[in-house]
Amino acid sequence: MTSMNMIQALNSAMDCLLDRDPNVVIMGEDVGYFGGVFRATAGLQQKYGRQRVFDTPIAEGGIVATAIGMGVNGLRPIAEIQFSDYIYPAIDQIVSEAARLRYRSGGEYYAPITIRSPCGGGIFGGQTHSQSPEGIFTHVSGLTTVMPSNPYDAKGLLIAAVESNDPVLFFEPKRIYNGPFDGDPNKPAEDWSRHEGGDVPEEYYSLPLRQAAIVREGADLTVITYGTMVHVSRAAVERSGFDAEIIDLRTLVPLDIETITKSVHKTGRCVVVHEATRTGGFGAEILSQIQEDCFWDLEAPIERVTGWDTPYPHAFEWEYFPGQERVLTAIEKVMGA
Amino acid sequence: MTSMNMIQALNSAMDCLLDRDPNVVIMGEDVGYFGGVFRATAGLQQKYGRQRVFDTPIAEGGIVATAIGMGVNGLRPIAEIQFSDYIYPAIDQIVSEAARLRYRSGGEYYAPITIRSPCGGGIFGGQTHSQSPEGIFTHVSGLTTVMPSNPYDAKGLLIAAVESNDPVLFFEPKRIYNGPFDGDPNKPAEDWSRHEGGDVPEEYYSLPLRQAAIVREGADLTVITYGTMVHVSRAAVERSGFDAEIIDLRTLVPLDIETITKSVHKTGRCVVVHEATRTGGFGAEILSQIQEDCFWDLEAPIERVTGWDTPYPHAFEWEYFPGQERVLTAIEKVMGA
Amino acid sequence: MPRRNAPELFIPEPRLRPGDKPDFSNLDIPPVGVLDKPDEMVDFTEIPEHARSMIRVLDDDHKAKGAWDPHLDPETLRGGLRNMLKTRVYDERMHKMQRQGKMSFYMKCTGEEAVAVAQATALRPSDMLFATYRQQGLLITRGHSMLDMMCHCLSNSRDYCKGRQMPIFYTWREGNYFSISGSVGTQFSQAVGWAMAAAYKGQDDIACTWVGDGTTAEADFHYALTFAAVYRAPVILNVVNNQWAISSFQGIAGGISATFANRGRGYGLPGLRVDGNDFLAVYAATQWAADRARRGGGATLIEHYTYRADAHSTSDDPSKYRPRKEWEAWPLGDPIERLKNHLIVLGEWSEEQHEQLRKELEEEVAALFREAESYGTLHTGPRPDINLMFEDVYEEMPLNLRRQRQQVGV
Amino acid sequence: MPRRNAPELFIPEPRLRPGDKPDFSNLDIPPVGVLDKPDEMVDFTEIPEHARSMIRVLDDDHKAKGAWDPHLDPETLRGGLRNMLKTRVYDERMHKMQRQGKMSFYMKCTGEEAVAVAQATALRPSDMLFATYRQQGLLITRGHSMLDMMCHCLSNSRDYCKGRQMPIFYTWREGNYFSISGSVGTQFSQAVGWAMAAAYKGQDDIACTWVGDGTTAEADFHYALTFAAVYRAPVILNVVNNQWAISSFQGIAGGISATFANRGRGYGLPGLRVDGNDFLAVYAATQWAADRARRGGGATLIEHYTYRADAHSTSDDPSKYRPRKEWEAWPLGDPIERLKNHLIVLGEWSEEQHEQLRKELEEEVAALFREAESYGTLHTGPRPDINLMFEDVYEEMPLNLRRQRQQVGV
Ligand SMILES: Cc1ncc(C[n+]2csc(CCOP(=O)(O)OP(=O)(O)O)c2C)c(N)n1
Ligand SMILES: Cc1ncc(C[n+]2csc(CCOP(=O)(O)OP(=O)(O)O)c2C)c(N)n1
Ligand SMILES: [Mg+2]
Ligand SMILES: [Mg+2]
Repeated sequence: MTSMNMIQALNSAMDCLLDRDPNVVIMGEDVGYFGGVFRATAGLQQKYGRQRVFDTPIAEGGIVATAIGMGVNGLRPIAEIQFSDYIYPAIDQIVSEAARLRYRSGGEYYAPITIRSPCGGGIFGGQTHSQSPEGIFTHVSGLTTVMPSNPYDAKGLLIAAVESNDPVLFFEPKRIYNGPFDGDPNKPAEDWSRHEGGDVPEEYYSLPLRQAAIVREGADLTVITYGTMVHVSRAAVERSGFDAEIIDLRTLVPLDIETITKSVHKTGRCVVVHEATRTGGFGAEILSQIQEDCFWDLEAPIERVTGWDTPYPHAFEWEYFPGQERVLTAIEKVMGA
Repeated sequence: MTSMNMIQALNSAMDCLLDRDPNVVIMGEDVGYFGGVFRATAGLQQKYGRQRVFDTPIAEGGIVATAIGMGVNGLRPIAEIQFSDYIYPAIDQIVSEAARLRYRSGGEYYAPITIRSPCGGGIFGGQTHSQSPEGIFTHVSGLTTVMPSNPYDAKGLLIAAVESNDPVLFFEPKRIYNGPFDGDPNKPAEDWSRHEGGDVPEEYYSLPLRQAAIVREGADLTVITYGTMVHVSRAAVERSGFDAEIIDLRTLVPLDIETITKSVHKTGRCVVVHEATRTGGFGAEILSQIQEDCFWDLEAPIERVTGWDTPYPHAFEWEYFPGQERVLTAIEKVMGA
Repeated sequence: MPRRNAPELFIPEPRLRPGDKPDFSNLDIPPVGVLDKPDEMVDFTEIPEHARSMIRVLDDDHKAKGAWDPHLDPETLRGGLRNMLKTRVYDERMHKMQRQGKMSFYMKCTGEEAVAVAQATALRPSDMLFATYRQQGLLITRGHSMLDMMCHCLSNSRDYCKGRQMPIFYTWREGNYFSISGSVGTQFSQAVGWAMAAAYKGQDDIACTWVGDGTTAEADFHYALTFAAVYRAPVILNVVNNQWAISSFQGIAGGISATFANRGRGYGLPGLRVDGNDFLAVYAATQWAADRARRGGGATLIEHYTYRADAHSTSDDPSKYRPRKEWEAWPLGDPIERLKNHLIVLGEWSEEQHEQLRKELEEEVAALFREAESYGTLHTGPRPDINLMFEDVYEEMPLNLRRQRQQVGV
Repeated sequence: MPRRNAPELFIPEPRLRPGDKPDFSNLDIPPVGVLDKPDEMVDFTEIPEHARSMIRVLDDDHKAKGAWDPHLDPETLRGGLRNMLKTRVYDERMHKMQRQGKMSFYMKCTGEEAVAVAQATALRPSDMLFATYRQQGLLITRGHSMLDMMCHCLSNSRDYCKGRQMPIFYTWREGNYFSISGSVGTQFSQAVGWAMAAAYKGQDDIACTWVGDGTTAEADFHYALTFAAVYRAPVILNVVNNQWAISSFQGIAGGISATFANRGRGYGLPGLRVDGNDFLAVYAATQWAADRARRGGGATLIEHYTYRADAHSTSDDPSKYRPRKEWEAWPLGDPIERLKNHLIVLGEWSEEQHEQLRKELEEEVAALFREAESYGTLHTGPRPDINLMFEDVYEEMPLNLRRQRQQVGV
């Protein structure tokens, strides 16, 4: 067991994958010699050669398209989209092609590709380096959408994603690359070494997709979240004094609704938290499924805590970000009811 | 008052717009000389000239991009995307550009463009001529998303959309171009002449965006829907024998939540119906907002009736389509509770 | 070429519209044999004329001429003729059956048969094909089961697309033929990825892909050319310039500013412009590009100059936007007639044999269609199992789909 | 050009990496004056060399030579020099202030000042500019308030982007300068739409737009060239080839397969390849393309051959991927030095005047920065009104945003 930050864990996952399977290749803008703008692929080209870890033209659509073609020819490409804000040019290839290929070809062809992309705010990246676009992809059947909240999960889930024969969108909350973040930008930065999720084996392992994790057991209410907001929610729960069960979805779609309903059945109260824009975000789907499956268990309206319905504003980053206060308010509202 | 089908009403709307405002231009694949694959622009190039109604290259992203540029130079382009299944190549220009331009430029620039696109199934178009992708756009702040359910609304709303200074996505349920459709493909096709929504003035008028319509008043439950499903819901309501209030959203985002909550406050029971894929569809947002605003009014779980979480399958069109039976089952479930 | 002098938005317009008399006298068709055949590894800068002029082999007197004559043996030529004719007969039957309501939709490739058939003949069976809906000749030439093709189009109980796809969106993994997409252009860039993987793996196979003239405007065309140039991918990139994209003539895709073959040159790829109705020219250009790719020379862009003889699809009515019978005036003729006449001139074929072949094929195809129908049509007879609606969305069906399947009661 | 003979995936790689000695001896820089200056309305087919070779005016002896010499008067030259120097001084100050934490991010254009400054000088003020983040020289040349530029970068209470944008994403409607996007390339195709509208309206103004070498791979580049060619839009399409896209050298964008100027020719647009560090050459090429566009000749693609002298942005460290001090070896030199020396040779400028000017500009810029700071910086002092977070999402604020604004308590 070593202590790794999330970048190191992702790098280690890719290292294991490249080592085990000659069909794994890594491609993306600046991922080759340089090792990626967030250094996730640092050293991998040097170790495995130019043919296995290479730079691509700045054409997100072309990256995904060629990755699909490679996948059809037996490779397992890991494509990096430099920021998830730049995934839009690739949506046609993701939605019309990767997601639908197995279905439309009667199972003859499929796209075993993994798209890694840093998402979320908290680094003063403004509206084009801060987005959380997962809610666009969770509406598309055929896609698996993953977002880890710590290095250990990141490594295990990335390995599972690459080994999956379905296309996987793997969103990485960049704010927690270097350490957990509880939503308070004024506190000194923590690193992963003191967090259990920072203990990451050097060797190969994988974690199942489609399985949520209960990161804190509790009886009073259920907080459902993923990514950076797992840590923010934890901190808010501590402050609240309530005994909340916190569920880290890890895989958003296909959703592990059973873990959720089991918890809500027990608690009867629920807060859903994500950083993405509110309207039409994945929180609405979570809320809806709970409402449908657990209506009679509910003792209060489910609350959503989310980013506002605006682009991510540079100077108002911390007013936009759904921090502890907002989660806390929601918890109190749900408990007060 | 003339009787018009929806294509004629849309054509009439564009005719009025071209006539009143020299800044209105129409562009898209096959919209010029030919008048569009659904004939929505038939005769308009002949009447207003090639410069005002013209064919474009097959490049949805280029169509929207150049429309934005034209909008910045004072025009009001109406861009047709031939099928909404082909809107994905344009998503970057819609989401990163049109939707964000006013915000990012501090209000200096904006994109007064309207994107018309036929959507929905029911014509054996298979997975690439049947999609209802509105749920992707309703997650994007800055966009207005409209879907009319009859010719009268279509004309009035299209005129309002084009006159809006915000970018508008105008989805047209192609199954009801020629007549209302109650979800039963085996009944002889109706035309619009016997439907009140088929009475369309020849002259200019507009209907307000952001306003839902109550298409049937009722006290037992609220059915919230839009597009083709308004007619299917109506038929199901008739069959159910319950006194349902049916709300036709017309504009999805910004949502007229007040009309909805007022109704649910009264009825306490609610069914949300759309044709799009279930997971992460706009129904989840509607359900969530009702749950948030009307929790204490609810006497039963809100039911969603939607397309399945699969691509739109060609031969199983009518098993996929959320027809009367499925709406009826949901109504009965909600009322039986 | 001085253009307009007053600022006014230029909108390209075809010379002729319905009511006008078909007339192609303005077309500049270079004579046969003007272009040399360079070594496959030539630098693209050295062959600008090959993208501007036209590679042609079959002359007006039906003889093969010039450096690009591939010198095919009569057996191969007759095979090509047979496959083109079979493709046309198949199209005719399917079109007719669509009109009778047996299927929802159909698309013919009439007049363009040489492109797919000659290319499939020139390539190896292990080369991977990423086609559009207008290269059914590839499947027929590679020997795909026509019964399977029909059953797919009928969306019946034997449809290998399991009822999920509209007609004509074939797939055939065993035949190294990629699943056709309903979104135009997407396969073009995917093919480049496939080819990159082939190079990565040290495979000797290449990829071959097609788009229409209209579809060159899509992003995937640009991605394909960019990635192919950067990584020197072993792929043949074909533009089938049949002059029309539904109702838009090729000028709306930029075809009057420069040839489509020329697009490749912009990226540093050789462009070959070929008489697309000349079986021998298409064969030769394909062979050249395939050899180049296999020798490590990277991609070639081939423009096939042809004409869409019939409607875009069964949903289209071309009399609304172009002169009737324009095809009859098309100066490059009918690819089937041209190869037939060549074989006759060679003494290797006759009108009688041709008629006989046509009859045979018609009977064969009609019989197959009857058999196909026995497995159901879109609206009658056996259907695909409804469970299939929920399968293959993922490799393993998730809970939401299992629940939804239950609701359908299966 | 025979390439590889064994199938192996080719991955382009720059010749030199960190640790290597800078060396551009392999670069083929054509001498000054080799290219003629054709009439603006020439057909693109007649000027292939202009896309392959290089338009250059300033020679090693600092004299202007050849057909492309725009014969500018000394006043204009001194104005250009001043604007280039001001741009550099501005960049230096802002970069330093970013390092001190006054703003979150900054991007310099060091070494590329001639592109924006010469082009803004050659264009009319009413021509519309769709720039990238690396053409701040346009704003400076057009006389945009530098205080405004600074306040924007500081995201302070006077930021006209209202705190919503990262630094350097300027907008200036009054100056006919379009809001810069954080997504690369999107403006390129929008500019073509603007130009189409200009033609539609009979405006005499043209659009001018820029992308970097790396960004040519994006779809918008292709859309722009396609639409510009089809509709003959009055637009100048510039590719600033500064050799690098963050850490990727131009070969990853296809720059070693063919020049970027050549891309235009594929679509039927003239391509001009210009020494981007030569103020006079950039001016002349721009003037030529602008005249062509205004006369109805449509779009021109100009490739500016230059070198990104500094890091990509304040988040980047180029010593990780290219030799240190490579810029010092760049054979086309520093655009400011070159124009300065030209003016000195003309007897219109001196080293002393230059030093004096630099000092003045430094003081002016430093003073402005102090003033800008008084309106706040990202982390200290006055901030934009928080209500602005919810405004301008729509023209009229919808209910959901009004409710959310209330939750923020404003
Ligand atoms: C992304 C996308 N946009 C639009 C369409 C609708 N469409 C289908 S075929 C076609 C015309 C294609 O023309 P061309 O590329 O010339 O091919 P051809 O039909 O002539 O073979 C269009 C616009 C589509 N299928 N996909
Ligand atoms: C759509 C999109 N993809 C990726 C990025 C990240 N990115 C920002 S600048 C840049 C490099 C651009 O290089 P180039 O076009 O050569 O311009 P230069 O920076 O050299 O001026 C990249 C990849 C982005 N901003 N937008
Ligand atoms: Mg065509
Ligand atoms: Mg660059």
